[in-house]
Amino acid sequence: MQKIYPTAAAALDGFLHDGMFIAAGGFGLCGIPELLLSAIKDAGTKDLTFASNNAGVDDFGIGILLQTRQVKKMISSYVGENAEFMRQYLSGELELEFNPQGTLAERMRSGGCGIPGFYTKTGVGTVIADGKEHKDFPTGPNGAPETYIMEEGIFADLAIVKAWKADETGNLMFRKTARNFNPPAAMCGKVCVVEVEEIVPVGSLDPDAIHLPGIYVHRIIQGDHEKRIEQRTTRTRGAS
Amino acid sequence: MQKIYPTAAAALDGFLHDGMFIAAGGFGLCGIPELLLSAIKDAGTKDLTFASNNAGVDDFGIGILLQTRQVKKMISSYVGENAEFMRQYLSGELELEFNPQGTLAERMRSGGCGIPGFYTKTGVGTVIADGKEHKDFPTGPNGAPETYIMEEGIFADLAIVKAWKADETGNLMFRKTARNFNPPAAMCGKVCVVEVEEIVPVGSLDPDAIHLPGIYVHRIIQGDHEKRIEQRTTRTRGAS
Amino acid sequence: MAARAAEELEDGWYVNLGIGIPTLVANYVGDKDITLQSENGMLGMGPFPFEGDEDPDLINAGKQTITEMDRTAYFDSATSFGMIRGGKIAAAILGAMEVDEKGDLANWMIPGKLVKGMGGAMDLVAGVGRVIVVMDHTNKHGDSKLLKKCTLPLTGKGVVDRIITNLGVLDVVEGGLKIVECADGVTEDELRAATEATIV
Amino acid sequence: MAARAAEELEDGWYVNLGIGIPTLVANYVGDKDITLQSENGMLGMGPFPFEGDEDPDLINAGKQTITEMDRTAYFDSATSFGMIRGGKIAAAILGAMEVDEKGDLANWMIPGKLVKGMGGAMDLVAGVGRVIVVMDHTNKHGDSKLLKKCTLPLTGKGVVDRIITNLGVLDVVEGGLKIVECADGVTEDELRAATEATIV
Repeated sequence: MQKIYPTAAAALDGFLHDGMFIAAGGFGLCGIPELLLSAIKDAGTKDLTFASNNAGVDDFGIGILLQTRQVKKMISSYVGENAEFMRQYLSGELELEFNPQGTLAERMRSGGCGIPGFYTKTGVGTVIADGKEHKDFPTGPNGAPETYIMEEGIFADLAIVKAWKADETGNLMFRKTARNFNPPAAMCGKVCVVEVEEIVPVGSLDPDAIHLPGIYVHRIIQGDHEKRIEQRTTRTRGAS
Repeated sequence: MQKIYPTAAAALDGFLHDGMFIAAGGFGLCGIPELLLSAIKDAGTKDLTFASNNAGVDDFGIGILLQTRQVKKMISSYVGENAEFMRQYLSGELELEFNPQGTLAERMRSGGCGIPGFYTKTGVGTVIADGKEHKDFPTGPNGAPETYIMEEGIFADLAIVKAWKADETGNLMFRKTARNFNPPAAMCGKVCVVEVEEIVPVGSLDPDAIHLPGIYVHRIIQGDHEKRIEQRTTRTRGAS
Repeated sequence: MAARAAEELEDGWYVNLGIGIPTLVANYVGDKDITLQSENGMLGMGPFPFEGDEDPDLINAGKQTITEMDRTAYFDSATSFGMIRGGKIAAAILGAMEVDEKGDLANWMIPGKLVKGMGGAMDLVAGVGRVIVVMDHTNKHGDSKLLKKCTLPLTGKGVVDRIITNLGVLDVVEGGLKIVECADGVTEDELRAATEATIV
Repeated sequence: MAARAAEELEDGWYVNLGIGIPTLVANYVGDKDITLQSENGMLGMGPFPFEGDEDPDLINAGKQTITEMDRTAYFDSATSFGMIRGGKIAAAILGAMEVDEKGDLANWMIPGKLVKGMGGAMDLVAGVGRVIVVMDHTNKHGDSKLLKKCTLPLTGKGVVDRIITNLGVLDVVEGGLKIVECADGVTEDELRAATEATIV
């Protein structure tokens, strides 16, 4: 069972079709599947729906697919950093479904775990709750009822994910806060393609330190990542 | 903020009361909080409800609390290895709520994640579904409806957990299959007490390799563990 | 039966094997790249350890001491059953007390007898891609275990895809069971005679 | 305001700080053992890195480069919001556009203006143990931001516990807001005059 592919294009071959639903990992520009997004741009696949916490910036991340008008709809929690996004959204060319960030993460994990719906307090009494099923549970002090809304699991056609290391069987490790949405996104894809900085021989990773087992991973590519920094904040040496 | 306690009794002090609900980690006799269970026996706390995948054996694990009649109810998926358990259950002294194993694990994780209810296919059409809310979701081929049942999150008064290593802030690592129910159990406790084989200085654990962050851990003890093997199966050296 | 069941597994699959005969399937996978899940929190389950190498922190779902492999990954029970419920496990091979022509499966309790619990069986049959049952075609009284309708409490409803018995292989299809093949030396008439379920 | 807000935090707490003034609270915690969560998947957030030490894989929820500490643990977004939704975070200190006397909070959108999204704000206010709002008491036109009823789309309903402004500290209680203290040099009358919400 060979999971390693030579290029992003090869790894996506057969998995792309117009109108499909893609779940993408990453938070801001951190831990995004930049090589796979670039390959989707080159493939020209249209009318895409993305579940992704953010929409990239104009020339990086999902932003590059907005430039080429390949995106029909975004399911995101925050899309502020992208002028082309805002233009298309305000002109009605692009659909946007806002999800609270934790709801989006849990919807991905739920879909991947075979859970089509779950209840959360997040968004109760806000526009997010409009049209959603409400239900009381006795979770308050002394069993007092509290109101929750139902959110649905996300079941995507494809998950695209960025990890740090993979072994040849697809066991993955992430690095620092670049883990973020990558594991839940990987879980909710019918198939999952992963780009990594390094592919290591099977047996090189500590079985107790694997963040996402290879069962979730169908194809892997290794590549060079730009890993752009969105907000470079520093302190001066010598300062506390 | 001092989380380290000298003994199991000290770590449980103030957390125990008759009639309470305890979530316990472990699978079979693997990764069970044996020292904390022993301290609960010594404390004599009565009418306990346990959410725990198994019930131990007669003289180890939760079994020792059955001998002393401290347990009122078990929520478990499999309780086969315990004669005293069966005696009390068949005589009506002990309540038993069977949960499918994955439902039990997810109920613990859900409670810990503020999710009071979720839908699952597990148990649909069986006795497990009796009296539970049924709901259809369009998850079948071409959006065909499929039937799910609602299961509720577990919110326990106390979680007792066995880990391998803890740092002084309660960041935990587990070892091999002794991880099992320990993380979800830890999550669903209002408070969580952990017994470990080793407490290491803060900074000794790789931040990318921590299985359960210290936020879930209120008190820690270090102790010597028997770690009993339930089914010792081996092959002969030289055999394939 | 175990050898025949092993033929069901495809290269690259992640598979869960139940206790009993299904466990033996691992011995017959040959060159195929099969990764075994142990639902207590492990992918890449290896064989029993050599004597003296038993590790109390390394057991399978039957609580037996086992070993790890190069590809092994550990995870918690919620994650483990997340991948089961989420359909990531390609197939489960399980034993059964009864199967019926609608694919209902009973393998966890007999009313009036000691009930130990369903463990992970209900999650597996509801979640995995393909449920393959391996069992004797008849019970010790000679009665068929492939029924028109299960009499015992169910583990899952309409969950079985294929049944492998000592007499042959049958698929659950619209309207009943379909004979896929007869075991060596078994005629189709013998297989039909030993089957209470409708054969289509 | 940041210094006053820091007084709200208790030794041993795990805390989430919003963007803007709340971020500054970290500078005033003194000897208290406070662990900061960054909801993109980190507990134990450290200060900005020294120039040249920026790591693109290490950012906070505001997408700023940061550092780790001895106690740091990383996890995925589902786990991160699991601990938020599950009430494991003792307190969140957040900015606001409007708060009302029932504890409703609006801090994510102004109709007709560019909407960037709620990010993790709705999850935080619904989930954490204690929601502390830090904001100016009035807007630039001098109108109170502590209202009888929020006019902007809500981030959460009945979620605010305490409000810290440049004029004082108020708690959300049965029937309205209760003055806890006035800022240095501010009289209770001045604070009342600047507050539209019912003060009880």
